[in-house]
Amino acid sequence: MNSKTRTAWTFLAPMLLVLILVAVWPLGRTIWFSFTDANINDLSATKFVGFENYFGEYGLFANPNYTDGFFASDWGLSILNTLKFSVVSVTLETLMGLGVAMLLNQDFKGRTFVRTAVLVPWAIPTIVSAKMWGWMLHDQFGIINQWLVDFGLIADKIAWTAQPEYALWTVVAVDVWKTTPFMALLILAALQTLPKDCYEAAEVDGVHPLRVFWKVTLPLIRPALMVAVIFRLLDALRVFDLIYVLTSNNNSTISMSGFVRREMVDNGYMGYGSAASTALFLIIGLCTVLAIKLSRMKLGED
Amino acid sequence: MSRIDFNNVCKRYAPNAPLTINNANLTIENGEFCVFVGPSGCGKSTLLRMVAGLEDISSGDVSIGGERVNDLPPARRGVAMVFQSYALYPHMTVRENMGFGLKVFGSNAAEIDKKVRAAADILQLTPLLDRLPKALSGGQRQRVAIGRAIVKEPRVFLFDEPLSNLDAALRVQTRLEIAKLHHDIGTASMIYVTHDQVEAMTLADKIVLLRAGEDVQKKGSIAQIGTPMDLYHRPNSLFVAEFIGSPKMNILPATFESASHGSAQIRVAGHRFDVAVNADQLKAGQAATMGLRPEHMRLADSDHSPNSLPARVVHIEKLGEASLLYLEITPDTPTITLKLEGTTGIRTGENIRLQVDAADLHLFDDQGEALTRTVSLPV
Amino acid sequence: MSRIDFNNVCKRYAPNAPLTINNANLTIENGEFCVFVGPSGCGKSTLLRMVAGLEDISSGDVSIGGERVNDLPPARRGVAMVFQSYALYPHMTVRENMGFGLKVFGSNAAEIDKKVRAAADILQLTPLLDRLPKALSGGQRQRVAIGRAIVKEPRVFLFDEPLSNLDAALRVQTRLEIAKLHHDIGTASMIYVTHDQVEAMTLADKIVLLRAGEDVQKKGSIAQIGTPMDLYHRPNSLFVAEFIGSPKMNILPATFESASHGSAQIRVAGHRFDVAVNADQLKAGQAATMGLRPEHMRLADSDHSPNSLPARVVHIEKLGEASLLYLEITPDTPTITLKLEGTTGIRTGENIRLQVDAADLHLFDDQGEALTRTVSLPV
Amino acid sequence: MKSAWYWRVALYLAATVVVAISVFPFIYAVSTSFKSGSALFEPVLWPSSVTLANYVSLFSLAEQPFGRHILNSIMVSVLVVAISLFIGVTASYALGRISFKGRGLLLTAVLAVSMFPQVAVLAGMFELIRFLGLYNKALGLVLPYMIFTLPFTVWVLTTFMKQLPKELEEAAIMDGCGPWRIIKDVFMPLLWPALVSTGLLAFIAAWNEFLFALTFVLDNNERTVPVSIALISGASKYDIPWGNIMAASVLVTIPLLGLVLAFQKKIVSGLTAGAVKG
Amino acid sequence: ATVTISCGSVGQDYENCKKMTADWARKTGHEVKLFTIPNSTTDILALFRQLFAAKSPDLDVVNVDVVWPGVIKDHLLDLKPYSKGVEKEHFPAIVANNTVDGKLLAMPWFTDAGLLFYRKDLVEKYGAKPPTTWEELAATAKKIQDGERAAGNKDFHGFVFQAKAYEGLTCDAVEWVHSHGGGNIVNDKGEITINNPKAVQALKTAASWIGTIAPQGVLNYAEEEARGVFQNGNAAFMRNWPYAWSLGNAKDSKISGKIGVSALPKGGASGQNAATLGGWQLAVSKYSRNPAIAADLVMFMTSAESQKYRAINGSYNPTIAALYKDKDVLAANPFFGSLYEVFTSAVPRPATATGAKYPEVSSAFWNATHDVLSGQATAEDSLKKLEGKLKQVQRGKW
Ligand SMILES: Nc1ncnc2c1ncn2[C@@H]1O[C@H](COP(=O)(O)OP(=O)(O)OP(=O)(O)O)[C@@H](O)[C@H]1O
Ligand SMILES: Nc1ncnc2c1ncn2[C@@H]1O[C@H](COP(=O)(O)OP(=O)(O)OP(=O)(O)O)[C@@H](O)[C@H]1O
Ligand SMILES: [Mg+2]
Ligand SMILES: [Mg+2]
Repeated sequence: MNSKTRTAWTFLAPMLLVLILVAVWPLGRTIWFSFTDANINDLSATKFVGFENYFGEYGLFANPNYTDGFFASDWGLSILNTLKFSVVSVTLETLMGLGVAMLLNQDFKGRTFVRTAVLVPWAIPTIVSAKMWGWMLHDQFGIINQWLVDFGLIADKIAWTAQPEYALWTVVAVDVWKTTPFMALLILAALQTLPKDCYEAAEVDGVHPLRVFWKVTLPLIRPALMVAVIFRLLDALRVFDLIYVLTSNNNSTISMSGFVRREMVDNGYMGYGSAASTALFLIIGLCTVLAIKLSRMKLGED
Repeated sequence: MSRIDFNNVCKRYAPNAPLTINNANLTIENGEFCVFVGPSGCGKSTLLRMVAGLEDISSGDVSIGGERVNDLPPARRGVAMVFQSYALYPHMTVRENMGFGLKVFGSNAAEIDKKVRAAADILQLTPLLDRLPKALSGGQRQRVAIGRAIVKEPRVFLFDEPLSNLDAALRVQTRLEIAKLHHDIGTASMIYVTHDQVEAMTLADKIVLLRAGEDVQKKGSIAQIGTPMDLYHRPNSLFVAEFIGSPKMNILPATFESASHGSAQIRVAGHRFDVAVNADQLKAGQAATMGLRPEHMRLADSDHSPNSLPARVVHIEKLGEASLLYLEITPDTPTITLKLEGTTGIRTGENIRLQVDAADLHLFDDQGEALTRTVSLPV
Repeated sequence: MSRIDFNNVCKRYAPNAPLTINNANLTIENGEFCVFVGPSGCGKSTLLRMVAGLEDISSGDVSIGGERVNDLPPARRGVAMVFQSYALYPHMTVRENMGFGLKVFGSNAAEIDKKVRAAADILQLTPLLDRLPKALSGGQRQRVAIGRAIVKEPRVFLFDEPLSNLDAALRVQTRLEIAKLHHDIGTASMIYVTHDQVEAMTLADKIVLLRAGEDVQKKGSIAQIGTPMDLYHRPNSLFVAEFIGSPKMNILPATFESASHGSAQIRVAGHRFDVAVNADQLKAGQAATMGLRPEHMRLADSDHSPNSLPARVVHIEKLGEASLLYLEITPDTPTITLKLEGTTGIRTGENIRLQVDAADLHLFDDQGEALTRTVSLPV
Repeated sequence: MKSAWYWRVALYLAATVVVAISVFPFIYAVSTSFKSGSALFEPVLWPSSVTLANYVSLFSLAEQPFGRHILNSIMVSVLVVAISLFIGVTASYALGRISFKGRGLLLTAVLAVSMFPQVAVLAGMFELIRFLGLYNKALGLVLPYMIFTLPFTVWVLTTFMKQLPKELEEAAIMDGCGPWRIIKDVFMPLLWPALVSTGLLAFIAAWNEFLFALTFVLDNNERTVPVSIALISGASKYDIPWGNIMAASVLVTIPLLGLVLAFQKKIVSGLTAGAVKG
Repeated sequence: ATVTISCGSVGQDYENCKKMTADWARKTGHEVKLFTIPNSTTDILALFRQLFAAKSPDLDVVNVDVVWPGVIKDHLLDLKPYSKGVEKEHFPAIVANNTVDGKLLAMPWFTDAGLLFYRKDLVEKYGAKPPTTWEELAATAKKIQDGERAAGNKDFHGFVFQAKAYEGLTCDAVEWVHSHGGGNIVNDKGEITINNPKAVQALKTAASWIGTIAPQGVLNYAEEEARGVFQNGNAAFMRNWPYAWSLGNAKDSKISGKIGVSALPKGGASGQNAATLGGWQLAVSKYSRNPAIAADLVMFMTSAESQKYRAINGSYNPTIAALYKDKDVLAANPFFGSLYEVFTSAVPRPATATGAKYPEVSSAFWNATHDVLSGQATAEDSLKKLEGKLKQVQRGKW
């Protein structure tokens, strides 16, 4: 091991130590449980069941009881819902985050104030903001419906969170509202660290600002943007509170995390729930790898 | 039309800072090749950036082709620029860097490719076309920056020390290419910043020499404007005289004695010199400064030659094609430099006698202003 | 001890890329001032960075003071470096930039301040001490980079084109300061990269000329090592001969006719020339190349002078202290350059006759290798 | 260059819209926190009568010491941010600036840590916390919070660290700096935008975390604010005391805004301007 | 010794709890620590299960929802040895609910039952009577709704209830099904009975309300949303728990004094009244370090004395029959007397029969019901599917 490598590991040590300390047992335990029939009521009676939880008669996949097809089952549905939610909300958040970051990157009076204001949605605790939106979107005494009616945009008040055709998209909208600041802040940081002089070159070359954005800004902030997207994607794929608080918890909006929670906590099936978590872990991993591949991000290089 | 006018242009970087550019007035004609020279930090890049539109103009006007451009965005000024700091796009290959500005005009891919190849060929960048800037050497980066400017066909070229990191051969070659390009386009004006006197002298239709430091506030930024030969032969001040020419002009304190028929008699370190200048306004006994270029002195034929003085060689530098001799006249006078052709046989410590023609001498009054020379000089 | 040895040093940037440095062997003695020159991209910076420890050595050894340093971290090598790209700390003022290395070293504040002030004085940076790099001009940044290196008192100085962005006057002055510093420290070795021939010639105890391009793979990186006068007067190959000297040496295709008593007779464009070289190994009729420097030619006294040939002036460049005449001998031969002292009266289109002494001519065989000159030359 | 007036107008217009959308629910929360009783069910923005009762009642309960909870939250979040940034910066130096085998793999592994749903980790983490004796202590939350702040911090800082010019690091090396000094004196000042952004995001994440805080801390004095808010209940089981909740939310959001206000100044551009040529 | 008890967080619940435990502490010389719990029932259960799984002794006395005894039976102490027979004074249905495998796992603390709230003034105004069947309710609601809307209140609705997909919907739907004679999802023997025509009928009836007399939004209403609409004067009828009474009659309520309460309607003339049993119990954790002392606290908290105090001061329905005849109690809560029947005959959800799998059963049931209400499935299909689902959940045994 040469001295550089040694330095590298020295500097990695604190992180590795902490991560091993906090992550190995909880994650390892979950994966182990996914191969058992553990029940929360009596963990001492836990038996190893192999892949039963995944592919057994009552397993997540290849379950013969899914008479209406996999995607009609709660688990299948939760996968679909989550993917739908994630793709749409992460896409929207990225676009809006970019827009907001570009705005915050401009120099104008009151920028400090705007930068602070923009972060408000992210700063309010989710449990509160979700309930707040639930309240504001309420069909009867929600202020949003009231305004929409007052401005004549809709004739009758709409039950945004109740009607199945709106519920998922309402959740997406609230999620976009809530997490755009996350994106915006990270992208802003990236924008602020861009080298300035090549923008002057572009300016002199008469390159259209839009083109500069596409060809210079975007490629240069891409690494940071991708990290933001990946972490948003990770969060979105694990979405739970928002859906749980905002909508009716019927199957039409259940998410994978919601499914895990239901099986593990509400129903007490630690084993089965762990299997679902592990499956979720694999699905997230797959999505992340896909995102990294698609964005041609190179992790191991300079 | 690509005439560039500076009208009373001033620049102050911060509200209370001294002026960086003070009252610059200057016209660069259509198709003219103008070189900016001046000490480091005198504001050459600043002037260039003001033409490009990258720097606000604190007061005064800059016009291009007769149109005031103070508030015109850079994109609409039709300029191409080589930045002193290159300003390459770090994520683009050499090819993309050079082609990027062209796409803007909607050139088609084939044409862009053709132009980029041609430029890369001139700049010897062809094998590097697919590299990123970070894998290039300093000089290679600089060439990419040049390439980016020359593929375009702008009204105005702005070159900020474009050759500083190139080796002599490549520098000569690129310099010729730039001159050729300028000649071919014909109507494009060019402003070119350089520290290389040879470059300035060989390329310029017009040289603008800028002042630095305290003097800027008092006398304005521009020290002299003129053809290369003007600045070499008729510097209007000590500052210009010392700045132009390498090795630089020797300066000796002198006392004015008398003037007659466009000629002045002065005394330097006890020796009498005739100088071909019009010194009618000087008074006898007044302090003055004599300037003589290292390349204009020769070894005196005899101890009694006119316009001559003895000196001792303190140091010799051999450049191959010439030698530089550093000479001491008296312990109190500044060391002076003598340039001799080829490789000399003179050794350190030897005593020699210098001679110089009256027509080759410069005289400056106690304000550092030059007295008009009365000889006719090549232009 | 600060002797630097390169032993068969090679560098490859990527596993399958060609060698950037091929088999460099070189010793820089204690206290020696060594200048690296070579075409842009030939690997000068790379060599410097290998000495500094910033670049891995692909094969071979670098030693400092007799100790192999390939695996020694940069901090322990006792070197100070001026980066070609400056690499200033953007968040530190000029003062902090210059003092940082000393601070890391643990010097006390008063001492740091003293050293920084002294360096700032030399580099004319005193009024800028509290500025951030982004508010400096290009030349000023470069001076800060120099200042950062000279405040430290290392065993080895590494200067990568430190003066490229300075004006002539400042450049001369700084160059002298660097020479003085080097002299004062006495035992410190110095490696200095430059594209300025005058700099190379005046500063160097030893010049190392590096090859670029294809030839590196075949012949190794180092083209010639020697004193400045060696390289100027006894270039060992066409490449060296063309590289050293500005304007560059004129090259004319020649045919070898006969050799006798340390002299060779050749024919160039139909004219017969005597060259003072040992050409015993050449065969009559063999192709060769004649080299003659622009500053070694003169106007022939008569049409029958030996070693002379007629030419037509196609272009004239006036530099003030000298003029460059571009001449055509026949339409098939390359244009050659003639350098005349002062300002000439010759005009474009005139026909003139050139003459050159046998002792001033160079001859190269068909491989581009120089034939040994038989005249004794100044060293 | 002065930009055109329509561009300015568009800019301010956009800023207004963005601000309006962002803060509207917060304004709504503020207004709700001044409402009481049935006024809560009226879809109007501003209440006809303003009462501070909701705020007063928050602080009047000895068993739910809201002030204490805010303090706990501050301590936990500050510690989380400090530790994550420290570890993040050191690790990202290794990951971003030193090339060694397995770098990509390591980054992926770090990311994998945050791929499990929180509920799934909960049980194991609960055991771990008890095993380490951190159960029922507010400061004990710092450790489990690392599981979501660290991967994020490390990744973000690694990308930003990667983009700093190599020459700067080399200059520092030549000046005799060891890695730690390089990080501290050269990189950190240039990474301010990234540090502030990640720091703020980590702070908010720790500040707002609910599930771990609820499960790992049972003692009333040791709780953090999100739990505190969730535990506010009304007159009866079904009654949701909106007024109190909103008052509490407003109170916990304001420190965050102060923090943002104070630190956003550090998010400035052009920090590396003038560093290198080319 | 110190005993930790969980009983509500802030507000009245908490105040009561504090006072009574303090009384007990003074009497016995032990110390009591109060443990605050989250708002949502599911969150409480999750937290408790976490603690139980870790065999944590941090909590001695836990409050237990009426449907939980089966779910957490493994972690609760049998109180028989400590109760000395007092459980016989409590409503037998509740005691039965709390008894699993012959063990008395929890003592009844207070009870709850679904009630029909209505606007006395409007019912009178439109010349109707409080409805006794769901059909009547629908008709009257429609009439009032049409009238009120015509009078300008566009947001007026006939009937609001809880139809969000959560435990509350199970409560409501059990009432509908039971009142139509459709049984109780799973009968006492553990057989799945839900797929029957009467249940279909019940769900169909309920589905017909959505969008006619009930707003679309009820599909996402829990108790508070329903109360909000009702208390804002925007609904004629509401199904809710007794707590709505005192809030609805509060000073700042728009409908203060205009509220009537009755039993929920029958499912057709041949149907019966049915109110879902709610309420809370107190139990002792098996992992308690001082089980005897904790049990003593439970007995104290559930004693007649304590229940009376809570009934008077917080409208909590006692679980001791005798207290419904108590003057002081009736003075504070007049409808306790008239609705005594409702409380005693409240229908428990099939928690005892399904034991630990109750949450799954309930969730399947509310999902099926929600599908019907939101029009995504017909009642027939949905119940058929539910039956299959429940069989899967059951996997042979409950
Ligand atoms: N990181 C790199 N990866 C690949 N090739 C590189 C890298 N850095 C430099 N090179 C190549 O190596 C060669 C030598 O580079 P180096 O910087 O040493 O040249 P140099 O002699 O300093 O040139 P210059 O005078 O232009 O500064 C160049 O051709 C360059 O393109
Ligand atoms: N952003 C700035 N803020 C304040 N002063 C500045 C700024 N940029 C440049 N200056 C100062 O203005 C003066 C002129 O700078 P400029 O870059 O035009 O010089 P220059 O003539 O190009 O010098 P060089 O030959 O060294 O590149 C310098 O003294 C410099 O310190
Ligand atoms: Mg400049
Ligand atoms: Mg270099």
